[in-house]
Amino acid sequence: MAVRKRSPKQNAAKKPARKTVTDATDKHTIGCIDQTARMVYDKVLEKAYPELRSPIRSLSNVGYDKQVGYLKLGGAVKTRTLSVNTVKSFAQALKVMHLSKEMIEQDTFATKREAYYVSKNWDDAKFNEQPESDTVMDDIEAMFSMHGVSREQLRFYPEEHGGAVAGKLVVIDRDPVSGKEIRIDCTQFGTGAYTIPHSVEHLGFETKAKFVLAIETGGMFQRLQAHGFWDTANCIIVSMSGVPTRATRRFIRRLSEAQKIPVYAFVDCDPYGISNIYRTLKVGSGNTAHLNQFFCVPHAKFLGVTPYDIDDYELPTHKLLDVDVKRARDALKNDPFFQAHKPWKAAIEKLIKGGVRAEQQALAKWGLNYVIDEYLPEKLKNTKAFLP
Amino acid sequence: MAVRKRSPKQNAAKKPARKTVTDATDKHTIGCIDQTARMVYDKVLEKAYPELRSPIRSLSNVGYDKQVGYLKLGGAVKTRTLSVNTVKSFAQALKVMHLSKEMIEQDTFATKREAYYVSKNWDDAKFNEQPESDTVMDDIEAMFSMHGVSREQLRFYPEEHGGAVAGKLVVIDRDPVSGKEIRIDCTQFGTGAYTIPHSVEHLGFETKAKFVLAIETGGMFQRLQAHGFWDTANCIIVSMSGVPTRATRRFIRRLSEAQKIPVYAFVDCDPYGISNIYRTLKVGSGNTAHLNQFFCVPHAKFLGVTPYDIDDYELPTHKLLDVDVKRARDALKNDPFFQAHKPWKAAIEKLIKGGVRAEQQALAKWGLNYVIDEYLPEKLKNTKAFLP
Amino acid sequence: MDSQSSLFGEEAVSTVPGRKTNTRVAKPVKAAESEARKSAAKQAAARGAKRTKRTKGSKGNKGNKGATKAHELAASAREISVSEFFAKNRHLLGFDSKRKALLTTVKEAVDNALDACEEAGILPDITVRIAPIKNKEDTFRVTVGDNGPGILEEQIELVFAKLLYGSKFHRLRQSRGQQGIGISAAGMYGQMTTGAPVTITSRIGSKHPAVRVKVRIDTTKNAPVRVRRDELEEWPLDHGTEVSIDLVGKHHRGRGSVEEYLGQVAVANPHVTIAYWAPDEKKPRLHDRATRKQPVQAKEIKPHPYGVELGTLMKMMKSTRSSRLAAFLQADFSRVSKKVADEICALAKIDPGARVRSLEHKSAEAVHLAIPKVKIMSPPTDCLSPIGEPLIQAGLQKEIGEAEFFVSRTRSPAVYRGNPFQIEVGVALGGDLNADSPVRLMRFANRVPLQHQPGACAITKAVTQVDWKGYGLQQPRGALPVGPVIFMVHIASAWVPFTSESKEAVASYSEILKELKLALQECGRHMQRFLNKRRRVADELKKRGYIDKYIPHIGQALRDILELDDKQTDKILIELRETLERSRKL
Amino acid sequence: MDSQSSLFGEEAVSTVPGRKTNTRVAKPVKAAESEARKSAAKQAAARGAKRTKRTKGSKGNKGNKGATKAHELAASAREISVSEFFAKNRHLLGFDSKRKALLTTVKEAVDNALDACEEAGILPDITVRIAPIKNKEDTFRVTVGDNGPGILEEQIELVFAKLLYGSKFHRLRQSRGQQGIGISAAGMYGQMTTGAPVTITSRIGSKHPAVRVKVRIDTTKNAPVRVRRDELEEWPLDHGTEVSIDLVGKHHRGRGSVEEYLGQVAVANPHVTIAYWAPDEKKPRLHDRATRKQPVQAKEIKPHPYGVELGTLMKMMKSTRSSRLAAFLQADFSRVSKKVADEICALAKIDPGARVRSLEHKSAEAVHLAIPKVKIMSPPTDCLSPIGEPLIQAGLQKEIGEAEFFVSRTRSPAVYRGNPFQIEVGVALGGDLNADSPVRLMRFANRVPLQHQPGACAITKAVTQVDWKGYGLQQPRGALPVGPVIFMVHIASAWVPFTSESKEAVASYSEILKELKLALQECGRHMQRFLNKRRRVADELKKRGYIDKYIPHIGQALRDILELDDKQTDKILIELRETLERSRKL
Repeated sequence: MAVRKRSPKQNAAKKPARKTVTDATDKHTIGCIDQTARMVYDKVLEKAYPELRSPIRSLSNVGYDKQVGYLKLGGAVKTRTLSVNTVKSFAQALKVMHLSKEMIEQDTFATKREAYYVSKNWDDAKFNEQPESDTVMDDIEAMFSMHGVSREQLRFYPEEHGGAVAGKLVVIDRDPVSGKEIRIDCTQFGTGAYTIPHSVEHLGFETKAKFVLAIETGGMFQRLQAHGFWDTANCIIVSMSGVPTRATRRFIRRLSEAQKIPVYAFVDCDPYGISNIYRTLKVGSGNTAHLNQFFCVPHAKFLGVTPYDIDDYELPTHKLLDVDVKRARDALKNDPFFQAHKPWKAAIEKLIKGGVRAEQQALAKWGLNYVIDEYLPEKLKNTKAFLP
Repeated sequence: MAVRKRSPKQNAAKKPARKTVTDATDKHTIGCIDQTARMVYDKVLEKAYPELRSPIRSLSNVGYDKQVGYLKLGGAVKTRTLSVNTVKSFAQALKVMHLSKEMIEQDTFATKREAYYVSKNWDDAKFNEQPESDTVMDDIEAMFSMHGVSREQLRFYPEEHGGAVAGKLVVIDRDPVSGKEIRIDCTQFGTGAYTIPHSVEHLGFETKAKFVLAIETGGMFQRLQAHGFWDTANCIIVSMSGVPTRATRRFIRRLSEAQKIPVYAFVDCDPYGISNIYRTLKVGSGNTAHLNQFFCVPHAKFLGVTPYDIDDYELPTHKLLDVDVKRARDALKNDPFFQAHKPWKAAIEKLIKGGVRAEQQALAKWGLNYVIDEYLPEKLKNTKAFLP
Repeated sequence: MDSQSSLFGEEAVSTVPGRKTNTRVAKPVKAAESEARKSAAKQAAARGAKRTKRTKGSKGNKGNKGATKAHELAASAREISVSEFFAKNRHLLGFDSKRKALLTTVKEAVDNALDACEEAGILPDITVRIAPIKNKEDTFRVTVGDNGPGILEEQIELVFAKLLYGSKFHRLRQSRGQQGIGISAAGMYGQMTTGAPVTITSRIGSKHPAVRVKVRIDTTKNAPVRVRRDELEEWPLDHGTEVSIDLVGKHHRGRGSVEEYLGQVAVANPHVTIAYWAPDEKKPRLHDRATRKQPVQAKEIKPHPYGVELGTLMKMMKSTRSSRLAAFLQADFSRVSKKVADEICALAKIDPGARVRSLEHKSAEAVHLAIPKVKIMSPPTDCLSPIGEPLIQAGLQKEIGEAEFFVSRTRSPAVYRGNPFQIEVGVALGGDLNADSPVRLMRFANRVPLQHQPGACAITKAVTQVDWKGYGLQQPRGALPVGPVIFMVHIASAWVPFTSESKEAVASYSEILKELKLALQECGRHMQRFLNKRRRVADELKKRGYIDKYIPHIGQALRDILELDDKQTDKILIELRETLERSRKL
Repeated sequence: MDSQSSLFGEEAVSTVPGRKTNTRVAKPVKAAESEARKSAAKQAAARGAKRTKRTKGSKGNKGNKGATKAHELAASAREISVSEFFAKNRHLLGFDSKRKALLTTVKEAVDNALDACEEAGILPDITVRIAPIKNKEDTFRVTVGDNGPGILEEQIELVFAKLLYGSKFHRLRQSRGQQGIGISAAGMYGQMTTGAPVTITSRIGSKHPAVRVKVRIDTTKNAPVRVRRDELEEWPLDHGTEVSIDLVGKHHRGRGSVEEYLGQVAVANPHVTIAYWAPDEKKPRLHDRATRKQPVQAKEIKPHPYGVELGTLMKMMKSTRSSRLAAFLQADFSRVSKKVADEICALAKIDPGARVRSLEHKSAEAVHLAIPKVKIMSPPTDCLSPIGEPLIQAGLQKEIGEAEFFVSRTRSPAVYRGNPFQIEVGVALGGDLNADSPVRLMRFANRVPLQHQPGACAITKAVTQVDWKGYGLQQPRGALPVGPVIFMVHIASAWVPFTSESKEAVASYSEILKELKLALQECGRHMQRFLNKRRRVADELKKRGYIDKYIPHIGQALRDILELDDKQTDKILIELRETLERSRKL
């Protein structure tokens, strides 16, 4: 076993040198941080009580904005005034902002978990449990989202990387160390695939594909890829593996916006596939509404599996569980997105009435490649019929 | 909505043409299937009771084989004789074997879920729930594993794809449609990564890397990649995202064997990281012992985080929960792998005695890049000290 | 005196033998005793006297060297009558709430009526009538009539207005009533709450007039006071008794109600007919008898030697009419033959011919220690009157209707503390019962339904402790099993040990628990066999279908894998069917 | 007789008034009654007589028109002595298992000793000694001594060997013993299980000799039999009593043990000193008195009119020495002034001067209905002897040691069924108690600890039903609250309504439940105030710490972000502190 005698603290002392920030986005982010700190500083000198303001993140302050096409925070703002009761979280918020600034300057990043561990060196200001640091960081994200600054721009990266990608796409990245441009051809992965990085802000795209197909399950992605579906259909396929991660959503959003190509979702026909996976992909989630401006794909459309497909394709089904029905009713009753779209209301009502659900893979009943040979081509002939 | 009037059955009828099987492995697999079916056929004509034999898959028939270095099935075999009670599962087993043969001939594959759905067209022989089809398929896998045939060779692919890969490695694949060779350079992904395909049997490798580093968390993988660790350390990094999938394990196994390079595991210091993630990577799992010959990396070694690191690096810790302690004690008491290695016994006992666990990311306490600048280089100076 | 005269030295407290004491054996023991008794009796007799500060004469107080504190305190001590005691402690007898008071009153009257009929060998016809008394809140008149033998006029008031008077206490024989308290307590409760006396009408034969008596109980003396006496010219029955009590009570339906109680009485007593007029109902609810066969008359027996306690044995040795030890053992205990008696004596190392009344304490101890070592037959069955296996089934059938399966078991009698008892269990499965609810458990003691305190009862305990999973029922940990099943459990005993005087739950003596479990397990095994058989039949049917269903798929799979032609495939199908049909018959 | 002579016609069963009956009022009611009594007494006297088939003479059987079944059956009816009854039903008195028998014996003896000392105004010194008897399995000698007033020799055997004899039953005054059963029952149990008599030594004053008596109880007659009498030349105390009982029992420690019982006695009786020699222990365990102040002597009182039942009222009206109604009400009830009596009479519409003994049933009913409508003062406190708030705290302190908080509350007396009672509650918080376990609940009735059947007890019920979440404790649904708390609850009453004769749980009368809850809630409110205050103080301290702790971090963060110099940073720190201190004071 390696036995160390030196204390790690001796090493930790040597801080990487501060780099000069040249990127415009980064400059904007640093500007926002400085401005906030300056405001606090000035107020204190004025013997006034400084305040931090951020949008209220509770569901009551979230609505579906038809104009922009995603779930958006309303105007409600919470103001935290410095007082004896808030002094701890105030100090922590400023420390986190400083951490952000430092990471930009050193061109590095941290997961929320890492940031939590970084705080362990902050003496009394350290976070005791991660939920504490998450709350403070969410507040800061919300605060800066008012200035169009995303969480990734603050250098807080998600733990999970994005989904797998294959098809007619070249991703333009840079070597993280040398900064040299790198071109990644997503037709050249054989049976493998390209993994979307944790942060996609800096990526560029080249493509002539006609659409992006976002797929719920890894198994279905694999089938389409192994049989060269993206080649025959001239498209890009993305595996979401359940509810898409933020990196996946952002990747699809940037790709489709940059290249102006439509996005079709292909998920299970059940309340989870519809109201969690597809809804989150398209309009974001209510819990992180302050981030939805970055992480949603408002022009995505729903290819299938639809409640009508269950009858049309005589699919094998499973009974809806109580939790499924509850989820579906909840979508009808409380979800502003579904409420804004009549075809969805009808479809979900049919689903509840039918009492059964069907998976993508259920199409295998008609042959393993039925989905490639029949189902998808037939669907793609009439994209106007897709659910909104 | 697309309203179909044709029944999908009309389409399903047109079966893809049978291709000529040329691949030697595939020929071997088909040979095994035919032989089994022939044996059944002959017995029936002899008016005898045909039997299907497969190794018993229960934990009582699993042991750690020091020679081969993984958890291996013992000699106990279960014989299923055709009788009124077994006629259903007998029929289903033969149907599944036929499905396998068909998939090889048509060069396609199925996830277990898909295979379950395929059975929906088998009338009375269909599976009612997936656990039924899983059991039959596991038996068949175990049966054929005696002939060195893996699950993937039977064309049953896992649902999940493999982890992300980056670093000094070129993967040689073929275009799934044209069969043309494709070379994938894993240094050329920028901030992204290569996704290991569901089946890796056909891949080739070219590398001059000194080792493979298998990493528990996506966040840590991302950090090492973003800071070009694989470049400075001359290695290949693989993200396992928890317990590695079968594809990931098989990929690392084939890569390290083909290129004769060592594999180091870098996981959290807790009973889950040690006895689930690392143990599964190295010697496979007890539940799927019939597959371990394919899916384990017997020469992997444990870089860290070790129970000694907690003291040496003064890491922030969390208390071991009851479930953690139970898992650790269980490893000491029941796991033949840990029982066979004294250093592991000592390390796990220290962990239990210390009563705390530490995560990879806890190193961030000393600075976000402390892990790259200090921890890993120091560890790699003395690989002989790694836990077995 | 203060606390300095402490007792706490080792020296100061003991009764260690050998200490210096001026010992003088009291000569006139009997005399002193009878004197004391007389004075106590005198006190008791002085009814209505002022209770406070009554100073007793100093007779018997040797020396009288000046009055002490003790003299002063002694003045207020006096005897307490048992009816005063129970009047204050009426919750002990089941009169703790208005609801229970109504039920208990009906119960005691019906129990008495049934006992009387059975002792006289009469098939019982019972009427029960509960009528609200006008303009008085929560006040009812309960009237219970029977066609029993009637009661002699001079005994009527003792039976109905004196506690601890009856024919059942001193004998070992199964009956519903035991202590001679119940019906008088009901009358006393009625009197206390409404002030009204109890009315009894009884006729002992066609040649005798029916006599109607109204009585009160004088609780200070535990003695009846007759208020009125009538002779009735007309009475519809040749013999029988009817008692009528006014009381404060509350009527309800459902669990723990009079209705439920009478229904269960009918189940456990299939030879009884009951007509019940509920309050404000014009028509009676009828429970017709299911059999005209009378229960076997329970015989009175002598105590069994097992479980007799030393003190009780000594008392018996003093009061026996036998003069020799062996003879005493044979005469005063049941199941003691000459051989058994001699064995006991031999083990105790006492001459079987020793004069029993002059045996020392030590000898009694020796006999007491010897008894459990000798094998003695179980007590005779004839002191008990079990319902019997066929009638248990009949009773259950009445309750459950068309069940799929019945079993009943009457165990051989066993003994606890010298008291014989016998356990009977009936189980019915199926019918309309809910498969997801706990089983329904009906408890009976000497054919009387037990409606309260199931949790405190040995019967519930036994059902809970048996592992029903082994017999095919689900069972949550430490709870009743679950399933479409009724259990009927009956304990018959010459002396049922209730946990309280209100007779609601059977005490958990280990011997009783053991017998209960054995009976339940026997029934469980039968039920399990039935369930297994039912499952086997279902399995067999299923297997036949299996062959037809799955053989074609085996053929098809082999054809597809081995690319067989149609002829080969057909051949395989024929052979397969033959092979499997063969295996099925094995 | 068969069942065809059915009762089931509407005609056939009723006691409807106006039916034709040959009514003849029995003239010599008294005579008939006394005759019946005599014959019963005669039976009882014939001890040792053969019990079966004893045919009674037909005296009093009018007419004697041939013997009927009723005649035959009547022969076996006889009186039952109360000691026979309880000998058979000893589980009712707390002798259902060997463990409980040992505890109950100690308990009854200690209760008696304490009562005697208190009545005589003596500070009690009690000794308890449990010694195994050699060579006999599970057999012990229990010896309990006191320094009380002693017992007159002629009363010794009545007190210790006759059930239902005592001074406490007939008066309304708080005492530990109530019914005159306990200690005699313990002696009877000992005699039944070991055959040995009870030994009592007592001395009533220094001028009197100490007398040692050995007595048995004749259960057939419920009468004492003296076996031996000695006068002791030397006895260490001037006055006192010591009783010694041999019995079959089982000794254990922990919950429900003698040890625990005596410990709790010491808590509820801080004026008592107890020395306890456990089996095989050389040295006694000592509980020293915490106070030399004696409890207030409880006075005897008359019943309170609230809750008196009609029947009881009628009985009182018959036996009163007053002649006029209003005078009767004033003389025989407590808290009835002339004004109250007149009000009752007015409401009942009866002349206050009516001759009370000749009032009809209807008039008694009217009075009974009127009583609850008149406002009457609560009964006098002086029949009760509560422990008192300071001594409750002292007792708790003994148990819990250094607690953070004590509160105790003695409620004013209240009444249930005419019986005054008083609730006391003590609560202690903190100390060594476990914060995650249910609270510890000590229950007392008339200063006697209740160790068994907590689930059946009104005290437990009340603690469970109070919503403790409102007072700052956690509480699982329908269970005791959780926290580092001891509850001590005491009910003092002239007549504590126990759920069984073994005195283990208090019955849930609604009046008692209500008082219990009110007392608990009062203590709860005090506890809540304490907890709130403690929380406020802690908050304040925390806030002061906050400023010192976190201000430097704000300064540091601002310095790092804005790249301030040291002077700017210091300035910011000073301003920040000032601003925050200001906000804190607001």
